[in-house]
Amino acid sequence: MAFLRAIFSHPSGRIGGTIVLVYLVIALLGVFGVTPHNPLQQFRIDRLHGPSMKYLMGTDLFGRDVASRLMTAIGQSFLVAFASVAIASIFGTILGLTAAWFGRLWDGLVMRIMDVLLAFPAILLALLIIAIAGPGSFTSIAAIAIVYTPIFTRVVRGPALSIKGREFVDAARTFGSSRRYILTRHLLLNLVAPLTVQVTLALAWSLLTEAGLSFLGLGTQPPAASLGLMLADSRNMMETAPWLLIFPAVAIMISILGFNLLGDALRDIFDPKTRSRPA
Amino acid sequence: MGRHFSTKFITGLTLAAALCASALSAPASAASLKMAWKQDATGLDPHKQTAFSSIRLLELIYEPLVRFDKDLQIVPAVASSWEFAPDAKQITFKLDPKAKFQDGKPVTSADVKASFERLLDEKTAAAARANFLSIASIEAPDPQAVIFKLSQPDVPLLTAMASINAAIVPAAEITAGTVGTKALGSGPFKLDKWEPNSKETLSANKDWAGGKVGVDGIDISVLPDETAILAALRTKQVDFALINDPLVATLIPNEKSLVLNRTPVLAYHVLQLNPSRKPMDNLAVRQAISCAVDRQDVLDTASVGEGKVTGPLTMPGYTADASTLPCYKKDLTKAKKLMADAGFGSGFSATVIAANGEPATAAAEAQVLQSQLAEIGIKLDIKMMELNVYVDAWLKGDFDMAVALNGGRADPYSMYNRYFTKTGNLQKVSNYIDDTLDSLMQKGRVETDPAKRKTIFADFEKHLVEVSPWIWLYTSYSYTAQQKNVQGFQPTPEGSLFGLSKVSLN
Amino acid sequence: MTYLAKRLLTFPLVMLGVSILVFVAIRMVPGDAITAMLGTEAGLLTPAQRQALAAYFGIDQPILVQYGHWLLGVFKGDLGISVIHGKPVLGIILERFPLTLELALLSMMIAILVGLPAGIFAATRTEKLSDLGVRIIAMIGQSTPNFVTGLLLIYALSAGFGILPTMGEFTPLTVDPLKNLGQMILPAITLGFAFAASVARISRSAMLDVLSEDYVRTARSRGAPKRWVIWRHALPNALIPVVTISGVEFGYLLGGAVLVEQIFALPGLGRLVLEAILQRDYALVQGCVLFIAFNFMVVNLLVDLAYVALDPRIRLGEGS
Amino acid sequence: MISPLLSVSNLHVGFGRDLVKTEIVKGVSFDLSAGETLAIVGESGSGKSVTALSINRLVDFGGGRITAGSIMLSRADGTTVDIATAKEPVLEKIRGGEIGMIFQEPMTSLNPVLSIGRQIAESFRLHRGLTGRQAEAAAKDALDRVRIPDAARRLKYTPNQLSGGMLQRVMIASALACNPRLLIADEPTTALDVTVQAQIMALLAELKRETGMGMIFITHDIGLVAGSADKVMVMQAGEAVEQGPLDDILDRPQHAYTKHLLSAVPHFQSGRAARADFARQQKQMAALKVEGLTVRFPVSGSIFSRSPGSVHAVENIGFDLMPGETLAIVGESGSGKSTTARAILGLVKPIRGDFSTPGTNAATRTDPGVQMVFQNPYASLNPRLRIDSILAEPVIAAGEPVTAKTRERMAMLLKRVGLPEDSLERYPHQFSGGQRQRLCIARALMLNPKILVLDEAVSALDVSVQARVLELLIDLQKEYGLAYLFVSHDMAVVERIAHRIAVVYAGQIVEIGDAASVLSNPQHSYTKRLISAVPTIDRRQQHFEIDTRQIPSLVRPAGYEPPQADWRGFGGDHRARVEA
Repeated sequence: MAFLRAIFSHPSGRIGGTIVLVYLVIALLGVFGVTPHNPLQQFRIDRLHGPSMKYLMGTDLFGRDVASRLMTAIGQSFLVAFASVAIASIFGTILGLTAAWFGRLWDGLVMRIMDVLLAFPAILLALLIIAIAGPGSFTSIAAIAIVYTPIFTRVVRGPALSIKGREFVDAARTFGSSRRYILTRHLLLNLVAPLTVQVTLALAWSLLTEAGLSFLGLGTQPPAASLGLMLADSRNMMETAPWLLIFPAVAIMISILGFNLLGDALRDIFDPKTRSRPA
Repeated sequence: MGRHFSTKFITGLTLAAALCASALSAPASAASLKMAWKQDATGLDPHKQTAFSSIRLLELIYEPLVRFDKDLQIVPAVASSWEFAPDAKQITFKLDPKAKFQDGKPVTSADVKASFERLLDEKTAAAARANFLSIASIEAPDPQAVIFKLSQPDVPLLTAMASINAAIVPAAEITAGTVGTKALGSGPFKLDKWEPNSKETLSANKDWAGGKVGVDGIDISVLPDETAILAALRTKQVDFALINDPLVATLIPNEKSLVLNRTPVLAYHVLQLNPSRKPMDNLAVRQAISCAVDRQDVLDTASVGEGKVTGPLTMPGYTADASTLPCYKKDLTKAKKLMADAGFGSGFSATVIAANGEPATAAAEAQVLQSQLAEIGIKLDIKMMELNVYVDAWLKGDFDMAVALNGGRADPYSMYNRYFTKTGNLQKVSNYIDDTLDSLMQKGRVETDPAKRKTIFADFEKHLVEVSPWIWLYTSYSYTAQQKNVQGFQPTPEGSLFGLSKVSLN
Repeated sequence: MTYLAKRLLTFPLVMLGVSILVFVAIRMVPGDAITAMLGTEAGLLTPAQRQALAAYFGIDQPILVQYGHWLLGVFKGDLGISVIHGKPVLGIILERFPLTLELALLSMMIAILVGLPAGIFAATRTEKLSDLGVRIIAMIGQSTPNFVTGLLLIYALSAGFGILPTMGEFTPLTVDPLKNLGQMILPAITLGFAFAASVARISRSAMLDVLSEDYVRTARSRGAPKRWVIWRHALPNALIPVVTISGVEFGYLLGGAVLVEQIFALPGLGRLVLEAILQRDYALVQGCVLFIAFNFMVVNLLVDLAYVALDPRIRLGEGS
Repeated sequence: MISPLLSVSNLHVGFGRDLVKTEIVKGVSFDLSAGETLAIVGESGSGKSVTALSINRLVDFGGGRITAGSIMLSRADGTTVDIATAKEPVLEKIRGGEIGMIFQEPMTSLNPVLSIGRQIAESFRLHRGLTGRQAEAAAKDALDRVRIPDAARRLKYTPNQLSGGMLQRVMIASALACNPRLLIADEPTTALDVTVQAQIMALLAELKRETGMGMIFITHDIGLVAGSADKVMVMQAGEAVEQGPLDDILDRPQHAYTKHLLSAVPHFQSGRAARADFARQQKQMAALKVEGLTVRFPVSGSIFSRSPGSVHAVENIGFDLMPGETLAIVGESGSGKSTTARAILGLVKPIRGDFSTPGTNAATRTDPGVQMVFQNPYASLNPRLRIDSILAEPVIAAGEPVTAKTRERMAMLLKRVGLPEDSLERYPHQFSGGQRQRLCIARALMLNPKILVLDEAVSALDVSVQARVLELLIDLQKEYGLAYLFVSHDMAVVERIAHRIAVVYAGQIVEIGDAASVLSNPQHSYTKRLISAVPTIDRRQQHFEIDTRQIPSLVRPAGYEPPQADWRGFGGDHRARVEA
């Protein structure tokens, strides 16, 4: 509660938090199919209908309701983003934590593998994985997860190393605390802050990557809606039906903006420099 | 060792990068026609390529013995004249003595013989082989004369020969095995450079037997989507462009400086079912699908109404009134009953493949069909593929259903014998044949009386629609767009760009 | 061990890892190696031809031997033959690379010329309206996928001003610089926007951090005026993270801006990779990926060199 | 003297949005004449640094505002200016030109990416308009002036290449470059070792004599200024509670706070204040016996060369510790005193040496009978755990269940160390530094240990807090019969708590013995130097020798073994290493 209050008393946290909350509601509605119209239903007489009271954001080439499709698209994109970030953060945390704790060979091995993965631009690595496994939502999740695992590994390893050198860890060792106790209670618990920030920012990137992949036709497959796909489909109709471009474009922008703002706010909230501390 | 190699490698790399950056291709000459298309050719072997995009390019480089004009009349190409023997079992061609390959060597009867022998060789896996199976032997009595001896009368043979899939290639290239890698034809343009998915540079063939080419050459850019092509046309970066997407084509007339050429074509949009797979092996299921599809709706949605609902026969003189064909009026009750009779009252799932951008409407057609078939409980999964990947799957018959745009011919026999005869080389693609179809095709092939042929093929069409291995949807238009200063382009129902040989820039 | 020596040592190590990853990845493609090498053409092969090809490509040998051969080829600059293009992969890559390089350089130029001054400007007037403006624009820039920026830019220009992006046959810089720049300007702005946004954000926050450092206070205690403090004390320190971000971003751009090249119809490296992947031209995919990773690593190494030049703490090996 | 050099009257400084609510300096007034040194003494939060920063208006850049009062500075040209209201261009001339300033942390106060030569030359560029060669030559002269040997070469060094003491000299050189009439020194020696501190103090005194400038010296250590100040101002909570001539303040303090600072806070008294409440009995079993403890860290080589050897951090250290006794291990940074403590707790692995405690557990290699309290109270408590979890950790680690009895013990110990009862449900950040250190002590006592290792346990605390924690430690020792191994660099603190002292230098014990004896009668030359460097109230207007000796490198080639040491006794158990 205090945490939420902190977010909402931070200027960009307030905006970012609100955006993310609104999108989460939309995404949930989209996933469970609570939309003004059936997003797949083709209202043939109303093809390429501009925004109106009946179709808030107009209809597409097939006469499908853009607003409804946008809702399911947000649901779909969020599903991919959350799933991939969940996987990446879990694997990255485990790898980073163990690399920092055990050091030596294991650290070297893990970090070199991460270096290798980081030697590819994110979208390229994702494309390569999709080339191997074939396009689809699950591949997108796996690809994005693999792309962002090294980032989490690094984000965890750095602070984990510094916490490892902190005196409370030394103290724990002098008591003879078990490795599991130290890793979970001392290291992991103190990594919650950087991880929360990173998860938020990774969600933004992941939305961005997912949109890019589906824009290229390699993410979510039609007729399921996804933000990138909707944009790709709008290209040929940019002039005749600009609403097909504008609504999904703005939807992507604002969603990523929301996560970025929230991430910034969290970083400020967690940053010891901005937190008052008796010294 | 590694160090040595790597230094060398790195030096090489930097050097090459530097050279590349400084010595890029020379500027194109001013009188070249700048052209753009979306889908690039997938290969250069005229006997093997079936994709429209390849054929469009190869038609400019190679020539068959004869070709169609804009009214689908057969006119001379490499051959200046031809003659059927009275029993229709022999055909003699006189070659144009001016005809030369682009390396300056004349086109001789030996080249023709070698080309057709290559076509007929099973190992070549030529696309149009089935059309030439009646050729018993080929004789070349003198360099300018070729005689084809046929095992049986074969009237459509001549139309089949008008295809670029029966192009004449140099005998020497066949021996050297370089047909697919080096494009050396006798056509109006010479391929100077091909960077797949990026550009082609063609120069006018000065020695072309067909006359003087109106432009110095053609620079073709491959632009990744048609909006980009439209933008290029508007900003006059491009003189001439091939448009596939009717949505984009309909925007062209809005531009004062642009001209849209719209020609009805023989090619047909079709939903191919694969009757070798369950449950499409069930006639009732196929018929149910046929009845459930609203063809006009597909046309209206996917192609913004640009086209005409069609049966299997799309060529002038053979076309029937589509509304008389069975199930051409959407009939859900009947479709549902058929499904129930076949034991699929609750529907089934299947995958439909479609190529990205070929045709431009493929994805849209698939989605409309998906929604239409959902009404009788068929759940379609759409799998979009890149063209060459799609063609691969298509050739292997590796699909439940496929959205396709198949080419048409001026003659029904040469159009369908590869799919719907027992010996058809694309039997694997159609996966359907029955005795009625085969016998009707054979009858039509030997029949020389046009009226009788028309009846035979009308029966063929009716039966084909009845057994519904495929669901024919509609024919559309071929579009080219050009700047006002481009003159003399003559489109053909085949969608050929051969007319570019007569184009000039003002 | 000094920082640079460490980096130089890990470079070949990571490259080796990259090559193994690429090699193994291509072999994980469904279907056999011939299909992987030839793509769709493989469908038309007879068994005898397959056998001959397997021997030709050496894929009848153990995987380690194959890898060895391939690696040896890579060292000699032989990245294999593209099936779609029918040409050596390296040649194709080098044809496409100048465009990608130019685009990356242009975007970086925009980013540095716009982003850096904006970031510094904002840092020196925190909590003022101008700072807020820079931050909002930068935030939007960082939150907009570049293909969305590109699409909106095209739409806004054509719908609002009747200006159309120059697409069509790509004109290299060496042929017609003006025309080339005309074609590159919109994609460069598209990429530069997000790039400038991140440069602005990082330079602002780095500048703020540095301005609160003790040594800035020291400089002020000597009577150094604001501009002097900013240019001579704060900037050299604040540049360090800016160089990192710019380097990483530039490295990514050298891998080709797949989406932007697609939208603006530019035949660059990104589109080449995309097409190679879509058309299953695996030799080309393999070559491109290796080339891009190599570039990225080289850029990273250059960033490290820049570090060393900028920061004596690293130069003198304090980091260990 | 017509007017003083500096005259501050009724200075008020506030921070942030609400300048009144957050007022840090509340009406401070003082005068300073040329050639005079004013010491401003206070603990953290007293407003002494903010006062200093207000004098050259650097406080503006930290978010502060002078809300009232005036700061009159008489300038070199005879005019007088009110700095409190002066405009920025005027201030830029004054800063560096007429008021120089040096800061607490020399490591962070110099720009890490610029050479020290450039940073010193900056003053000349700004105020004298010198450029290029001239500026460089001037910078070299300035370095010479602060007695940095080999100045020409060192001009090109960057700060990370120099030690803290050297950097503080560089800071001084740069602050005094343009011969300011006033030098503000804000805790200039707090971050330095005591011998280095002595050198810096000596240097400042000498330079002051040479130039006749006025100096404002900010410190928390009243002992330090006894040696150099003419006047003292004591600050508490933003107010100057007392000011006057040095001797008046030291000998006749009026204000309670000044008295408290002078009496309660540890001041070094050359062994006179040493404890005398413990005497060793014959045949008593030692609580801890350490023999031949040696710790070395390998130095990693580069790829091109082999490892050059190892750092001999601790070399053959041995001592014993009786129950109820405090042994202080004193030494400067890098002497190996902390490493010794960490080795005993198993945090670093000795390559050699025995230490036996009555109950070492072979399985975990830890002994619940030995517990440690660390230096930094902010880092030694996990900020994400509640106090009850923190206190329970040693119990859990020892494999015992956490029961109601455990909680009872927690509550008892918290009460015993003087913390409120509701502390168990709170988090570390809700406590002050002194309270946290009490928490650490309580945690260390959870398992009822025999020995507490206190590694600089009070060093990070404010002086008056220090005194109270020391009192607590002494009480606890008496109550539980604890043996303390007290590691510290601070001789004043050590004097208050130690029964015996071991002086560590370059990884070795150079002198060990009874606290009073070692402090009053040091034998080893290092011990002598160390003790003479410790500031004390007794030594007024002391003259420090300038001494540029450096601690020798501890890196030795592989396989190197130091020679056996000879010892000499000085009565009792006071022994010192024989010097070559």
